[in-house]
Amino acid sequence: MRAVEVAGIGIHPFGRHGDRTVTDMGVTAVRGALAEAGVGRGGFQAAFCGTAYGGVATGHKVLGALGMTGMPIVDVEAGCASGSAALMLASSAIAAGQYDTVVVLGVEKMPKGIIRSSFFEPWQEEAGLAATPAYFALRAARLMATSGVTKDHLAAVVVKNRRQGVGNPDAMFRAEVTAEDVLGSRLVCEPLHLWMLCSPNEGAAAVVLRAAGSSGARPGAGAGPAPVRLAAAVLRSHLPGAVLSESTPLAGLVDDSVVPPTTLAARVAYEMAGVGPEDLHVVECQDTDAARELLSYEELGLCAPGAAADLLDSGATSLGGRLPVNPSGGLLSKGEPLGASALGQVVELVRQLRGEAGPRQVPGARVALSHTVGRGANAGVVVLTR
Amino acid sequence: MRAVEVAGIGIHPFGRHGDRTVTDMGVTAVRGALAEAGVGRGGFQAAFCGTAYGGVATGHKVLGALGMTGMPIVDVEAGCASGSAALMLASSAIAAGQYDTVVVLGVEKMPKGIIRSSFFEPWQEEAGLAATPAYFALRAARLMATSGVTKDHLAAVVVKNRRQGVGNPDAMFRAEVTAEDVLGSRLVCEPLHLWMLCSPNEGAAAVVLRAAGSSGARPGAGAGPAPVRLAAAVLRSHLPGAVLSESTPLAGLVDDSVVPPTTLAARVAYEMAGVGPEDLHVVECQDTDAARELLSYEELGLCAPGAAADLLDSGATSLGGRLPVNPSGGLLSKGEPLGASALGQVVELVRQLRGEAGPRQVPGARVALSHTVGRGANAGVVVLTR
Amino acid sequence: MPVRAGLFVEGPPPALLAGHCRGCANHHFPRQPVCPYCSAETVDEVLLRGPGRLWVHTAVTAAPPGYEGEVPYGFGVVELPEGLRVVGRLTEAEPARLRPGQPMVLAVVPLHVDDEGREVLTYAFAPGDTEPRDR
Amino acid sequence: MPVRAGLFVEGPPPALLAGHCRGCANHHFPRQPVCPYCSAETVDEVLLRGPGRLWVHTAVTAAPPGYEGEVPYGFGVVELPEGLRVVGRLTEAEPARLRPGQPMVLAVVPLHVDDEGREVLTYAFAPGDTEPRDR
Ligand SMILES: [Zn+2]
Ligand SMILES: [Zn+2]
Repeated sequence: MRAVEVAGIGIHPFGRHGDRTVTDMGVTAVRGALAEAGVGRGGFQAAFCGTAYGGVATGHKVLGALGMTGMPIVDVEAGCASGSAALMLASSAIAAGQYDTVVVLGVEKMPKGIIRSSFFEPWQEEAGLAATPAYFALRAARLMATSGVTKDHLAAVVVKNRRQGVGNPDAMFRAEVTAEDVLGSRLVCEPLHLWMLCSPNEGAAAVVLRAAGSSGARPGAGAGPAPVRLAAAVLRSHLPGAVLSESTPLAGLVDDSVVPPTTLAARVAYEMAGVGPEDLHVVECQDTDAARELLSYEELGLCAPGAAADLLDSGATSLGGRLPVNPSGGLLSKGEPLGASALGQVVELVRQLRGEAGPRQVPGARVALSHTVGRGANAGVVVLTR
Repeated sequence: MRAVEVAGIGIHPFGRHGDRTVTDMGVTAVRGALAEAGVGRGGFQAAFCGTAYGGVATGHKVLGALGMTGMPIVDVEAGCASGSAALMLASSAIAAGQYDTVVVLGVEKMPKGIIRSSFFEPWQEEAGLAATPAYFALRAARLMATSGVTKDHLAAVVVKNRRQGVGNPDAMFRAEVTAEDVLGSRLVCEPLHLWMLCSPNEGAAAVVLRAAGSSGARPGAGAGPAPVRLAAAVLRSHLPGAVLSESTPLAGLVDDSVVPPTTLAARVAYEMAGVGPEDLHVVECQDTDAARELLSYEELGLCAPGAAADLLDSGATSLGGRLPVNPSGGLLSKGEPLGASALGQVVELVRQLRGEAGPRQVPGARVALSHTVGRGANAGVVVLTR
Repeated sequence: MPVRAGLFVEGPPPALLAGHCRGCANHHFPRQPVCPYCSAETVDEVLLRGPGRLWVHTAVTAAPPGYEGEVPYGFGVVELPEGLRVVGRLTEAEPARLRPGQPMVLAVVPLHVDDEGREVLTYAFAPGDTEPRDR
Repeated sequence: MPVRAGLFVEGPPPALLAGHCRGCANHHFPRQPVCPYCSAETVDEVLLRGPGRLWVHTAVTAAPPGYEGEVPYGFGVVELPEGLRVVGRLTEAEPARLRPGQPMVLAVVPLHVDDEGREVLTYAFAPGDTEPRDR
């Protein structure tokens, strides 16, 4: 298998962008990534686009607006992990020799508030069971019941990520908040208050992947930034039986041993990349809500089961700590445009590995992990190295 | 690269199925394919699901209902070619050694009448430009203006396919029609009458793909039917400039030399499979409307440019002719459940290659081609051999 | 009328319509033709009447998409003696009045009145004083 | 008001707002920041006034999704002298009264009246007697 590298990254800021269409935002992100990679028209052989609500032919519209079509364009949906799924498909195909250079993009334009998901059947909506934040709240409550996590820890995750997001010009929220602010915001579903939940919003991100050593650069293009290696991009679905799984079943078994999809994906990603959680220097993980970040610490093996609160309390996962998590500010600062969020994480981590992350730079970062998980269930784990 | 074979096929009849959900139909198709392949739980390493309107996590719901999750499940959208896109991804991954056995499914449950497509922007709907059959009609009118195709030929395609569909128990319409019936049906958009257009409907189809020679069969399972080789599965998007392209632009160039996506895909598929159009024994092609089948003859190289009417008139493309096209009855008989239609073609062609097609069997069929094309634009061409 | 056919029987006493797999002996809900845990096709329909124990709970304070009933309402997971954890509405909307582990009984509650004047019903769990039987 | 801003100017005389690429010299419509044919970013806005020639045509007999105006209406593609084929409504709804190659002029036509009482307009092509200029 050939090694795969990230030759270029591009992003359209996450936020609220009025009349800018999904296509407009995707064009911005793809142009940025192509420019960095020195790749032009005819310089890539396939494109993969992650989107959950973009509609028919989302990737085609973006590439069509750029006059860059004719190759296979595949639009994939994997909920919050849509971008990871696109990345998995693209990197596998390059590793296998199917393509040399591939464009991967993620785009989304989501309405405000709780999203009406096509995931639920009409009767579930009618019965009040399509209450997405309530499922998050139940996971948070279980985490609190089975570990030392308290509501103060949930607030502390928000304070940490919002502080880190101040340094990210592509984030939607760039003001620090206090624990009092967080705990004083409206109660959505006990124990989750409004500011503990990320905002669905709008944005796009893109990367150009390339077989290491292949020359996809346009003649005359500059050398560009040092390439980052994509060491693993893994997607996994859920195993049956866990009632609070992101697959959102109506019932499950009295069985706490079901391995979550994040752990399934992480194990394979660590093996592919030849690293373990102890080798990581920086992580971007799914913080749809504050408890989800803490749960991710456990599921990714960043700490022992039940030790997420201790890891947070130690300061290790804050900027300046041993293993900063969500230096970009996370989804709590950036908001979550579903199809774009995973690639937004990858954009952040590539900047970190290149040493281009400015005020939020993790010094000497050489091994980075991106994690998304959501409806499906789908979990995506990506390992980047330099 | 490893050879890929179809180890099992399954289908849920195409039609109107009331309360049966997308999941119900997908389960029927997948169970059928798994049973034929002798593959059970844990016997496949990935799943690809094609759907255009199934919503979030369509493939996960089907496999979740079967208790078969945990592996990567990727939901892809490529309009009428969604199933071809899923097949391309699955077969490429097997050929590259990433997986040994993969489930590929396509499912759809579409409302009656003209589909409200998320493809169009609201202003296009408001201006009456989201008139899908009108675009088909313009293509038909151009074909008539540039070749010997007449309205009688359009009717003859319908008569042929409806006659062939009589023998297909999975088709929605199973009664013969006359040219007078077709020309007497309501005029939708000149020159297309209602019966010249396929009906969007509901259904599912699935295949199990396997690396040739690998043993994915469950211990104790019977030998099953003789495997069919998947010699090529290619997806291509459109090149810019053709105003009547399936990418449905608002404008194009005065340039009739733009190669259509079907031809782009077919060229690569023929090369991969090591065959040419003259080697084919049976074809299933996109007959969204009667003119689309004739256009496909040209774009796939089944005849010279401008010679589609002659090919039809010769009887070559009817059952009993030299190269029967749409022995299943085509979409004109089966209806078109977008995500399922390409895999429905593959199910038909595998039956043909196995000699299991009953009254619609093409004697001695050894090389078969499946073709879908639609919004995106996406064109899928699949070559099967035994 | 039930919000969905095949989900529960109204009773009294009410019961959930669940599946029991002869292959792996697990229960699932709602009842399906294939076991969602082991893929066996040998599934029997069984009635689960509870009582169970509260496993985890919260409350929904704002109407989610497509919901026309009252807010707030309780929301949680109850463990039934058959080894099943079931997601459902709770009749108690104040989380502080519930504690994990407490007995919960099955109830059928109104959601809203539909366009044809019919009361639409769903299953829910209510605090009870009957201890669940041991598994 | 126009059905979409940036699509056409009402005139008189009306005109389509198109893009002209300095890179490949092709025109495109609607105007975009990047050339959809060659990816160049050197696109100028130009006004295309026609007349053109009918390339292919039909008529829409039933209202498509989201359309609230009258049916039937003509629908077709007109070739403009700038080398562009443009999809649009035709003012003539009877296909037999039109023939490919005939001169067509640009028009602005009403679609419907919106919720605020404003007449919503779009571009369309009408049979004309002015021969298009040669390319
Ligand atoms: Zn079982
Ligand atoms: Zn150009």
